[in-house]
Amino acid sequence: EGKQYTIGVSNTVQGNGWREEMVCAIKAQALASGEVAKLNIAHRNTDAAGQLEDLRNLISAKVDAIVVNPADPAGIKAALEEANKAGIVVVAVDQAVTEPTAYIISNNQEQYAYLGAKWLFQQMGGKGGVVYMRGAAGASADSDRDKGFKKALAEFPDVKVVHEVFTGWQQDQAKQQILDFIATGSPFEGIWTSGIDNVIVDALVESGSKMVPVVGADNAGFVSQLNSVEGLVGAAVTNPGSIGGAGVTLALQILDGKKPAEQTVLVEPELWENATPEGKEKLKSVVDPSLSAEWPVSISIPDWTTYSKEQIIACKGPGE
Amino acid sequence: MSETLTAPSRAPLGRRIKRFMADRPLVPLIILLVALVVILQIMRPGIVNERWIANTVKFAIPLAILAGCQTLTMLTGGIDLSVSTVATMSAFVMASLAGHYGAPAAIVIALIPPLLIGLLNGVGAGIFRVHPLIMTLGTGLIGAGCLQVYQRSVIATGTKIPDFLTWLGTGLTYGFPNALLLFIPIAALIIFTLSRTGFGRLLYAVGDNEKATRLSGVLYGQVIIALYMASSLLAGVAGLLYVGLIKAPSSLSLAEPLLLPSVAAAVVGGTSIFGGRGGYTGTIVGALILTVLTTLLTILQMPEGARRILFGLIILLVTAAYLRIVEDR
Amino acid sequence: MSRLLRRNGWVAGLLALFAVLLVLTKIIQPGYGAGDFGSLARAGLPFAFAVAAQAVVVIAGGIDLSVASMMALTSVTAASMMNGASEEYALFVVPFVLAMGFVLGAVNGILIVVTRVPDIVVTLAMLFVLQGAALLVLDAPGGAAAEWLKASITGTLPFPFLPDAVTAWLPNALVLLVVCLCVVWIPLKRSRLGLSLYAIGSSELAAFRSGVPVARTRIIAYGLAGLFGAMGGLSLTMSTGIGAPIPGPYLMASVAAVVLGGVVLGGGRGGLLGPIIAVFVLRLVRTDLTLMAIDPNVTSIIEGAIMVAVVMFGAFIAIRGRPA
Amino acid sequence: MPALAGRHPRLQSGTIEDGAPLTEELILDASGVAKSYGAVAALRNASLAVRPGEVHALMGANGAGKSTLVKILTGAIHADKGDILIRGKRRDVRSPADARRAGLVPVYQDASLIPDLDIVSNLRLTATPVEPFANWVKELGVPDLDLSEMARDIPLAVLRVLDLARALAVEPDVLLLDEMTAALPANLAERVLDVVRRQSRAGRSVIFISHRFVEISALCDRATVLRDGQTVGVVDMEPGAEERIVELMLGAKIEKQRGFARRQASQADAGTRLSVRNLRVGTKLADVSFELKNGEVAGVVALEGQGQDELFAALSGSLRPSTGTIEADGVPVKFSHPADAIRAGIAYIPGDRTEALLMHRSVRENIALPFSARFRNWGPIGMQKERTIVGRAIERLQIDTRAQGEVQRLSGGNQQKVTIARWIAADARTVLCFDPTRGIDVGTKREIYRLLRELAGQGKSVLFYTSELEEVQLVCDRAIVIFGGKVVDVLPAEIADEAALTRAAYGLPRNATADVGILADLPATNGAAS
Ligand SMILES: Nc1ncnc2c1ncn2[C@@H]1O[C@H](COP(=O)(O)OP(=O)(O)OP(=O)(O)O)[C@@H](O)[C@H]1O
Ligand SMILES: Nc1ncnc2c1ncn2[C@@H]1O[C@H](COP(=O)(O)OP(=O)(O)OP(=O)(O)O)[C@@H](O)[C@H]1O
Ligand SMILES: [Mg+2]
Ligand SMILES: [Mg+2]
Repeated sequence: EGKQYTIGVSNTVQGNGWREEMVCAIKAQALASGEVAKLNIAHRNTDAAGQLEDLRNLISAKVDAIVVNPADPAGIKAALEEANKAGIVVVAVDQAVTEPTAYIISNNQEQYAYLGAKWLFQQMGGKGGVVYMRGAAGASADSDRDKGFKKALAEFPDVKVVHEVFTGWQQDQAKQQILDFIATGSPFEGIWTSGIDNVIVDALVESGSKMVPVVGADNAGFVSQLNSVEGLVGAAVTNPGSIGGAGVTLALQILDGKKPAEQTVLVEPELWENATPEGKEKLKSVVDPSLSAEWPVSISIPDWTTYSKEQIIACKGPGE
Repeated sequence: MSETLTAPSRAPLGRRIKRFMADRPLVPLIILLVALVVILQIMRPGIVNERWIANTVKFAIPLAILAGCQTLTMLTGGIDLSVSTVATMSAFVMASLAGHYGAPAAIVIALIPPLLIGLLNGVGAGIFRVHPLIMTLGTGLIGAGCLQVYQRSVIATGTKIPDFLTWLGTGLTYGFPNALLLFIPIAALIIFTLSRTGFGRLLYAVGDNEKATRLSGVLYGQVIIALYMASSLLAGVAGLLYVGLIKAPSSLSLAEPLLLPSVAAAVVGGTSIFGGRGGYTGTIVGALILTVLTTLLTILQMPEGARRILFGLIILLVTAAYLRIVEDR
Repeated sequence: MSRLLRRNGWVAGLLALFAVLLVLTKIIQPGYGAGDFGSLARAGLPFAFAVAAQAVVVIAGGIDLSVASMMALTSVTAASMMNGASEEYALFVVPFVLAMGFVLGAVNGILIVVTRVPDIVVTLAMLFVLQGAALLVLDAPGGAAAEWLKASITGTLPFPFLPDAVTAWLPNALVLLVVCLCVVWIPLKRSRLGLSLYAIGSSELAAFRSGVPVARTRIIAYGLAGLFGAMGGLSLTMSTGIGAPIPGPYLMASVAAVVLGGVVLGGGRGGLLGPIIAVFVLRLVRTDLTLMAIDPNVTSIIEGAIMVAVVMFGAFIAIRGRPA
Repeated sequence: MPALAGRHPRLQSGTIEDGAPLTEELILDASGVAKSYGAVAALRNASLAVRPGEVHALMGANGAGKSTLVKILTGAIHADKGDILIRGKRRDVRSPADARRAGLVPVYQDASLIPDLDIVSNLRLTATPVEPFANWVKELGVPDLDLSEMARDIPLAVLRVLDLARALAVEPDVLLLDEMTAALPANLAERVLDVVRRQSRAGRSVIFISHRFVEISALCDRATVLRDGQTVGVVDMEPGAEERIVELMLGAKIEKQRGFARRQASQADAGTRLSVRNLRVGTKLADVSFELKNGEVAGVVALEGQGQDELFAALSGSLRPSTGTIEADGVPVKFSHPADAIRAGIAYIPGDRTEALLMHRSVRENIALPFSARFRNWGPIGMQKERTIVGRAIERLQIDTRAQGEVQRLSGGNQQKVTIARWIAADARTVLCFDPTRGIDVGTKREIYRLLRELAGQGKSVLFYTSELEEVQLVCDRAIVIFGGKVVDVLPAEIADEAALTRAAYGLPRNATADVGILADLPATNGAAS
């Protein structure tokens, strides 16, 4: 029996499937590890200043480690510094932070966009118009993804962005936007989405428009569409919410004195497409109708998470 | 009552037109709506076709229903900021139960939490006299929290949207959105209630002068409780329709983006935020105006910031122009 | 004396509530000390300014839905101006941003007066306009803040005549807040302009008939809200060291705290002190919930319930207090 | 006909009526003033010429445009047309503050203090010197005013006095009083008249609006009469001038006021409608018992603040009595909400019409309001039936429905009629009328008197509080006099003349022979005494 730690968690987006999965992964991993006595979770919709407050409250609560999904890489530096001074291990998940003492285990957002966009442009035959449906204007994850997208775009000079909108990562907004665009009758050969994907496929089907390749994330709804929707060619790029569980594992390793060689660990995305037979096989194997449509299907990360599917779905932490 | 205001025959034409519009506030609103559509058509020739109109109507309907909640509550000088939470709630509860209990039972059960929140709003605003803005903001928070907790407990069961709701939300019949089957009766009911029923009269009366209604024997609490329960029920129905349209059953922020637009639609449609004045027909046109405006801005290729600035300015412009025309002072 | 208590009873009650919560915090977390209190003050800073902005406008009979956007815009403006600039340059940035807040706020007021569109609609439109402007200034979080600005809200200053044990509980963030608010509010409240604010909120017609320049007073009220909003924006930049173009949760929070603080929606009644205390009560509640490691999903239920319960309680006393 | 004279009233007043030279300096001279609200013309062609040191009455039926003219003269609203000369110079008065600088200070028909500021702050806001203000307040008969009291906590009558004191404190050249005395009890009204008289003696001018002829004839030097927004004549106040004013006001001769046929003695035992025993409400109403019979109009007479407000509030279900019983038709009733009283057939018509009306709604909705109050009537409304019932009530009260779309556009008198029409339409068995003729022109007053008698004739009962003592004999069967929260006397109408009522109202014992004189004479004696 190892030591029993208290781990603090700070998250600033609530009610979104991806973030909910992340929190559940944190709970499940904390439980599965057997090393965590108590989780102290600050989980709400707020900005960097609000996250500073939450982090300081966690410092006041004297936790041993903090797993944080930063609202902004630089904006929470002050509190992370304070945490470090108080001897608290900080692990940032999902996004990097500028505080040098913090450890980072993150999905590579730039790579996420690059991978999907590149595949999409290849599917389009290297030319034609692409609809670029971004996330929330002003969010740092969005601007990271934009870098990746632009990088891929630069490699395909004949691909043009015919329509660029911010969905705000809102399903309804995205659906109305794409339907509006379809109604204009402008030609387009592919759609790249920042993870608001299933409503886009719905819109294509409902409006009776011609099917074009669609790139989205590995959300359960979209993955099942890739398996079932007639004529849909598309790819899901993994962006596992279970990164939260990996963050807990990393934090525990550090607390136990096993510091990683690098301060930053990047989890590289995978791309699952349904254009090739192998891809189809892969997609069949990951589809999971028992998950809610907005949850990413990649509910675990090999080497980093040890919980079972039942545990993450139950979403119970230690002591619950 | 316009029949008594017989315009003098020699008034100049401009003035006559103005007076005509002042008596029929809907006319300038519709003109504004048409103007927006024309601008859209000029900017993207061909966009205004049957399919686009059907889409616009589809998206305007849930907004119009939620804006109906705002209209009703604003008439009494209140506001209902819990509608988006309530709509999301009914959608999520329905989707989580539909698999087990079947669609009809799920829909009925899904409307219970909205009614409870409405009751709470009504008791707070009507009996304890808490300002509705605060009351509904608070219950909205409470509702959102409960929804989160509930979601945790049903996360494993999965969600399902009954085909009927999808049909209603997204389907077309002879080019007309099926949602109109639900919306036309609702709109007719609201309009009738406001103009021809005792309850409707009371809403205007309470918003105009609460003390006077008290002296006339009106039980304020009773009216307000009924009102907020009706508002919540409408929001719940809007949520069911909306989840059929968007098909994102597990979203916990489904209708959140509709909150501010619902207030805006009611106000653009001529309902006074201070109570006593307004009506639902204006609100419907207001919802259409906002929906068209969103399209207009989506189509415009400009930086997101500029787009938002334009959105704000247009809302202001539309409301100001409308007031100018309608106010015959 | 009894009138004094009657008029300020709500504020006194809030203060008592705050004290009780502080004691409670100490019980939950015996280690809770001056440093943690400093964190509380810093956390409360942007909220306090947002609430001050909202309170001024509500007292004058309006409402300002653009507070949060105003904070975002001023914050990104300050952060982008200071990005890569010298420390001294910030001396120019601060007054510039404050003036910008005042002017943009006054624009709110001017639009309300000129277009005669209801305040709630004008400020709703401005919510989008200012937010859009913020995105044009910075399309993603970024920028920087001068070190001295960041330092000015951390730690404590030694006060003459006061023992360290006391100054430790007077964090700079709190001192800054008090100074900023007092510099604007106290002279204002004593002036005819201050009375005019209350007057137009209480009864616009009566104010007009009493010779109050209603339009000008309203414009100034919104200008002041803009000024406080700019202070809020600066405080965001000061605490995060960056500017973020997406508005934080300050709009709803400001309305809630204004009402909790005893300012009557509709205008004419209340002050700044109550809402500011309400801000700290709400912040402390959050601290306590975090310290107790309450299920995060339950916290929003609790926050909502507290808001509703406190206001209902206030209403309940008001009903009971009515003669006969 | 005087209507023609309206075009050049100044000429007429200057040359024909009093023969004064045209060149005489006028402090205020307005001519050709017009103002329309949409289709409603509030003023068509109004003029008003005021000399220094005169008390000038502005007369006119309800809706004639008096208040509108006052608001225009003081910059509260802007005229569509017209010239305003102040001390011979053209001046564009842009706001009340502007008018103040020009020496014109109004007291409007409704209270103008800021409800959420205390008195001191209200004074500071208007830069009114506190010392003279306090003196005037004392002078006007409010001895112990607490200056730190919030305006909203102060009763209406006192607020009116404070409004006046505030105006007086800046020593205006022209004081404009719009129905200043309407909401005042007689004792306070007297003081006001007294003060006005002293203003004119000091060489300042006063424009005085009132529907009470006693006051006009006792106080004013000249009167300008408005009808339908036009000035139709200027009259010097000399004996018999009242007749001429009324004639100008109404455009036709009306018969002299006299008492209305009262209940026959044989109906006296028609049965008790309401019986109030040992009623005690709050601190003001100590112990009141009386009975109200079917088919009776009972007048309530009291000085300001003797508990009459509380009595009416308790009977209408707005306030809960601390002790005592109320019986309706012999059955004990307890009211916790006006709805309970209404169910027992008791309707309350407040004196302040802004408390009773839905200002932005139509006349029709206002009148029909009580119908919808009960839960079972929340459903569809029978529009046809409603139209007939409402139409009948409008006709019966002869409400001017030109601006019926929004009640706020009606004149004060017509608004008052709407508050009464509501309960006629609702067919209330008992009506509690609190000063219903406050600020109402003579013609309308007579209609209301007739109406109340008619109601009684139908077997309904009316409790009628009035601040104008002469009304008691015009309308009531009995007068119930309250003093210090107790019923001190009940007088049958025959002996309830103003003298007797005044004595009783001050709690003096009944003395049939004492001659107190008519009200109008009192100020003179007062002035002599002080
Ligand atoms: N804001 C308004 N909108 C429309 N009509 C108005 C408005 N104000 C006044 N009026 C109309 O102007 C006319 C004159 O009104 P005003 O209040 O001046 O009458 P008044 O002589 O003071 O009557 P009263 O003795 O009843 O107070 C009335 O017919 C009234 O309906
Ligand atoms: N409510 C009323 N009804 C009838 N007459 C009244 C009323 N109030 C006052 N009066 C008359 O006004 C006159 C003046 O009243 P007031 O109380 O001022 O008398 P006073 O003792 O002479 O006081 P003062 O000398 O200070 O003026 C009284 O003689 C009375 O007849
Ligand atoms: Mg008048
Ligand atoms: Mg005397």
